[in-house]
Amino acid sequence: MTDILCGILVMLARMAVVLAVVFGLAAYMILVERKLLGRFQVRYGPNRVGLFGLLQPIADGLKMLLKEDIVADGVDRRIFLIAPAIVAGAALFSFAVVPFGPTFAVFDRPIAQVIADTDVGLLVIFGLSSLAVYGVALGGWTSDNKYSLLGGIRGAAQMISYELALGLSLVPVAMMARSLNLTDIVSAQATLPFALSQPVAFAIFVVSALAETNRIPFDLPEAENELQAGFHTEYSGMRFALFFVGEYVNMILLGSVTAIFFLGGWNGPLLPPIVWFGLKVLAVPVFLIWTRASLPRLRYDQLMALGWKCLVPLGLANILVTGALLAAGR
Amino acid sequence: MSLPDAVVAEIDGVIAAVEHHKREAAVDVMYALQRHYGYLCDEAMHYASKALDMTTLELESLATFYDYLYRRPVGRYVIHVCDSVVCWMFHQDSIFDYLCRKLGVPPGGTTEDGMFTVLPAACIGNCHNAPSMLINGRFYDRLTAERIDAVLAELRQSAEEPVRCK
Amino acid sequence: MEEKKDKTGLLREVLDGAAGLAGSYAATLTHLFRRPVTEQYPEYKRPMPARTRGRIILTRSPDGKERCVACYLCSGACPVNCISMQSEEGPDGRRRAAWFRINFARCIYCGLCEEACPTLALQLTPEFAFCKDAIEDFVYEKEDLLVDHGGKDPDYDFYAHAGVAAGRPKGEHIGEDEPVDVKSILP
Amino acid sequence: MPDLIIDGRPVRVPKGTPVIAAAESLGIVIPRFCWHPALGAAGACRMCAVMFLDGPVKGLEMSCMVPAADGMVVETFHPEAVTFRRRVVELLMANHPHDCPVCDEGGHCLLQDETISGGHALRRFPGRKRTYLDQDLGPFIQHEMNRCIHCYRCARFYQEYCGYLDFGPMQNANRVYFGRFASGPLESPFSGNLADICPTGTLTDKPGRYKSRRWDCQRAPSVCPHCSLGCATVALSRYREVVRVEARENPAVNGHFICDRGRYSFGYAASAERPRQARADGVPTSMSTALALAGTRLGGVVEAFGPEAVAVVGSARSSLETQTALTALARAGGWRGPAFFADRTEQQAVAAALAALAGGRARSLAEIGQADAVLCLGVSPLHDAPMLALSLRQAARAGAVVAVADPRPATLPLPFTHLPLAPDKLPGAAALLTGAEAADAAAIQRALPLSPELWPALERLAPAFAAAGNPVLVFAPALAAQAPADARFGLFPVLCGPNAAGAALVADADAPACDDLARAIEAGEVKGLVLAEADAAALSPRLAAALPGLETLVVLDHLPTPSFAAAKVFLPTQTLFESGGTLCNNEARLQYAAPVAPPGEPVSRDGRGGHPPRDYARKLPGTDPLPAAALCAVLALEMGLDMPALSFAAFTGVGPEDVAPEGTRATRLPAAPTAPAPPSAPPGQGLVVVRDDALFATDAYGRYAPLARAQAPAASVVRLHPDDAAGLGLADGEALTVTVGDRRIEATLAVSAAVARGAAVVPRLPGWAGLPAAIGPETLRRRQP
Repeated sequence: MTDILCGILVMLARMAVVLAVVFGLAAYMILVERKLLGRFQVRYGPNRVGLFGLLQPIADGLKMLLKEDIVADGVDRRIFLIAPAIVAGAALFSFAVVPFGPTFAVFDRPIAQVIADTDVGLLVIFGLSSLAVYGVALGGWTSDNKYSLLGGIRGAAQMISYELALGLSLVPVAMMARSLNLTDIVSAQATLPFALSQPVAFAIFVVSALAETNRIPFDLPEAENELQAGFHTEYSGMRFALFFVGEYVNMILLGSVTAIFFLGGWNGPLLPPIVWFGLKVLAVPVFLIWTRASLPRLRYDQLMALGWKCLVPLGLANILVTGALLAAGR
Repeated sequence: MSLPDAVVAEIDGVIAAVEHHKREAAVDVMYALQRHYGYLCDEAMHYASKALDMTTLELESLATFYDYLYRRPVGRYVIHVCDSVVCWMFHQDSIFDYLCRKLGVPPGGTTEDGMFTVLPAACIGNCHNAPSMLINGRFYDRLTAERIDAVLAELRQSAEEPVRCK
Repeated sequence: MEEKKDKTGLLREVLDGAAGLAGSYAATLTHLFRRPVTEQYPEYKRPMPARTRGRIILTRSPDGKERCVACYLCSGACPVNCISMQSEEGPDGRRRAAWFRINFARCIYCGLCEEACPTLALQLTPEFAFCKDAIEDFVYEKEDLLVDHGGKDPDYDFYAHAGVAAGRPKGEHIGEDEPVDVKSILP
Repeated sequence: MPDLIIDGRPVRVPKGTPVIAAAESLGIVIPRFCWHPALGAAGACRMCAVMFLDGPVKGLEMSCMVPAADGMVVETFHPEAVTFRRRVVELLMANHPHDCPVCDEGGHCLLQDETISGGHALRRFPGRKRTYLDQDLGPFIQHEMNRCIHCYRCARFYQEYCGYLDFGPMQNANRVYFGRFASGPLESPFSGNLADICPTGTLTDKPGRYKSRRWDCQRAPSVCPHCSLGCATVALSRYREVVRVEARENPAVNGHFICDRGRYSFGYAASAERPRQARADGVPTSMSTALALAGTRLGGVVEAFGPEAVAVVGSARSSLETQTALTALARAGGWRGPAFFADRTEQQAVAAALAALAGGRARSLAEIGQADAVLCLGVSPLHDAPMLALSLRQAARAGAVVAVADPRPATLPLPFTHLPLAPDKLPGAAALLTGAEAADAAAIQRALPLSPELWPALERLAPAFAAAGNPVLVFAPALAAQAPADARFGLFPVLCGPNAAGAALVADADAPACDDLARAIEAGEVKGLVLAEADAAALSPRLAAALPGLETLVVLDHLPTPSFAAAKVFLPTQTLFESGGTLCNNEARLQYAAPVAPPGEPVSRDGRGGHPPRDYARKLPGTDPLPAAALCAVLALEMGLDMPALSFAAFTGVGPEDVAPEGTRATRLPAAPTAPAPPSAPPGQGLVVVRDDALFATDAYGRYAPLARAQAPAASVVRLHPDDAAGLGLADGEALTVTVGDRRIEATLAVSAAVARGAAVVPRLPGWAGLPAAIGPETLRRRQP
């Protein structure tokens, strides 16, 4: 009984910690993005609220909370209200299987630094990240607005296209780790991160992941200058904030996943594992922001061509080569 | 100031000559009045207007149009110096300048003693005797500085006080 | 042979693309370490060029009188119809505005009114930040618009050229002859 | 009919048409300053130069001076012509002042158009500009000679077209000056047109000075309501105020011009005294309350005394819409009326005058200008219908014989014969001149034994009229019976109000007149009266006197008349400028005046500092008035009456959309009633009272227009023939006291041989309305100092 209670308490504590860290990170990721973008463009970025603009996320959050929640005429109200929650929720749920470090013991109780250490973690992440597109597609469709609809369709098409390449890029990882358990995958990289042993898979993964998170240069569902913010044109206030937070939570998720699959997780010399993990997780969003500052948006047909004509064949070829090498190595 | 009977009679005569077309006599009537007053003062214009059954504006159109009808006070002698082509060829410009200098007036001006007014004029039809000028209806031709001096002196001799509008 | 050529072409293309990507990443990276060019606006107000199109004023001629003759050209030129006025004859015989109104809430600062103004009365100034709490306060009347200087061209005086007898008799304007004497005896 | 080609387009025009007019018929407007369709060519401005490529004339020529001829090939945009015109503009601009911003012509200035469209922007000529001193030309025209380009349009219009000689050109060469001998008001009653025809800002409209630019005005075609001729006008309004009225071209009526009465009498619409608020028993109230009250009061009268106890009075100044609505209202209620005329005789006279027009005998103003003999019978053109004088002038210029048989002194800017005859002598004179045979001396002496001074004139005129091929009789309706049977004579009645013809068309043949209603009120048969845009005092003094006997007086009007003051219930109506409306002129021509000014107190006087409001939350002041026709409909609704209105087509046979630009002649004229008896000598001793209109402020609207009222002569004048004055022992210039009813009016006496014997000419003003038909020494008395 006590065990169960204790387990539940530990579980709740882990969830609380993860939620707080992820939300906090997401909020400050917004600030980091704005500051970094500013510096990439030779300007300051937000610097008015608090020292160096540090209170900006709080101000933004307050602002979003206080703004009027506009629900336009002609929308399907239920779906309209649910859509942003799907996006944010799917991203948050994924953190259930993300391990943040090796298992350690407190009072002899092994405490895994993961909420749910499942053997199909990779598939869970896949499944949940695919769900996010429902938020985009439904939000776009139910807004009763042609721009939103186009954005939603684009989002769905993009998601389907790049989900495939993403999956293909992870098959060699699973092959080499011989497990779908994320902790096992990390352990398999104790000596050499997959980023180095699987450079092609890593490249495909990074590109596909960019597309999955709808970030520049793949932000076609939003595409401000053609679609007026696309699927979330009609959203305002807290619901818009949910879309927004979802995007940044996704970025952190992407950082975690990249760290686990390709960057060797929490493995690293000298520093404690959690620090290594944190650094690797943060490196990815920083790279994404850098990309945003550097690259222009793709055209829609270019996006599709890149996915289907380049990444998918390349991923398949990579699997074949990896398989052949593994077979040869055995 | 009522007009002397002689002037009235002269005007009536001019008008009577063109009984049913009074307007025809307009210039002649104005000349008669100008001879009396020295120039066409407003009083003269109003008299002519009544005598001719024309509006003062119509008469003003005529009086200001024609060079020999004067709507401004002029001297006893109005010197019209021809400035047309032939006179120019015979150095009219120096003659005109000499006259103005001699009398101390600008073109169109009247000497202080009210004797002379100097005006340029379009051709006065005396080209064969160029350069030429016209004073109160008399030609003075083949002008030179000396001849002008002589003419002016002669006119000063015979000068009489011109009549003026009150 | 052709295949080979094609392959080199593809390789070159990939390499070129990668170089292009690297180039843009490098460019942004170098920007990261540059000093930002942003000016901190409320603390530092940059001096604006004299021809900046900001708030509109009505200037005065060198003799200190109103330049505006209420000719309706600015209101005619205004694409958003934010200028209205009524002309009248002032005590000195000059045409002037009985009232003159600009609705700055509607003004788009295009400067067409300034170009249309034949007397250089109406001028746009570099003052661009003037905020109000109530939108009605953006309706400026003549007294709000009128300043006591000549603005960009302080020397111009319309009534010195106009040729109408308003305060300055005929023939005394710049480049004018004396009035014709209708009764002149000169031919 | 020469055929020619202009800018590649063939055109056929009547012989004698100048090329500039031929081009205009194709829609090609050749630049011009001096040419004007009404004034013809002067060749003064050199602006209309075009290139003649082929035909009898070749080379660069002025298109106004060259009549169109067969085989001409004209190019208006030939480079040589364009260059020539550009240089002409540059020359004209060498002396033109730099004052467009303060010039009222700016925005509709021909010179400005040509200068800007021609691209002339910089003055290359380094010399000094010529200047002129200006004159004060009176209250209507502002003079600014610096702007003159010497096109001579003003002088040609003023002197040749109108025949007035107090304004014109002076000096010569580069100093030509257009003005008067000395400053002073222009004498011509058509002087306002100078502002229209001046192609630049030399002569501009003084009352509209500095009011607005053309582009800021709402403009709409209108019709002049200040006499019965119905001249076409354009009204310009800004900020809910009519600021200017201009002539509109109507080739069949006024041509290009209008008279000063029509141009400057518009002020009644925006006058401060105009009642804009409904009143109940003299207390301002809302429109709905007043309408409900009117309905209740009239309903009460109907209930107590029957529908016959309510009567309706309309007037000759209302639009046809109002008149038909009134008629329909009266019919629906079974009420008396509407009465449009003072008495039965006048009503019959107008109907008879219109009936006489049947059979194509009506003449338009334009046709009078082409007549070869015109007799004005009982009409003083300059005062009863000023534009008629301008048409007579055109006829006289072409050699027509003009005679005016009228008891009032007549002045006309043309050679004409005045026959000052008392009203009862007019039929005789008409018979002499319009008879089929030339009257001989004996007949003349028999017909007019007491006027030997007129015999020579009549002997001269009679054969001229007998020989005329296209004579016109202009007549007052009272003399409708004198319309000759001789079909040679065209007919042109001059009526008593802008829509008197409309009233005669609308009214039933047996409709009561005002005097009948007054009698009924005195007898207690009528207890309720509706006065729709009618002033009882001006229409019929007897009716005005009977008003206190009424239980209910409902007045619909927009003028502050005495009837408005007496109203129990007052309902404000809109003016012609606001509601628009159809007017039927003296020759039964129906013309539509479009609405131009929005209703409401002018912005200049709405109590908010003379400018538009900063907030638009409040209701606009003074917007209560409704069109009188609409008020009639609402009143019918209030009283539960079923009121079908007559349609426009009932009078013309066509719908309003098919109305010709010149207006449409009514096809349904009143059936010829019993012609009114010709005026006869009044019973008993005395002088026949003849009313005379002044140019300004004697018409129904002009009386309430401040600008027009300012032009009215300060003192009232009674005019008598010297013999009659001597008979009364009065001398010229004496101060008189005239007794009208129980009032005394101060006047001065003017004695003139141009007044008919036996007639006393008095001004047509409401105060004088109560005079009996004949007056004697007890009415005209020397004022005791």
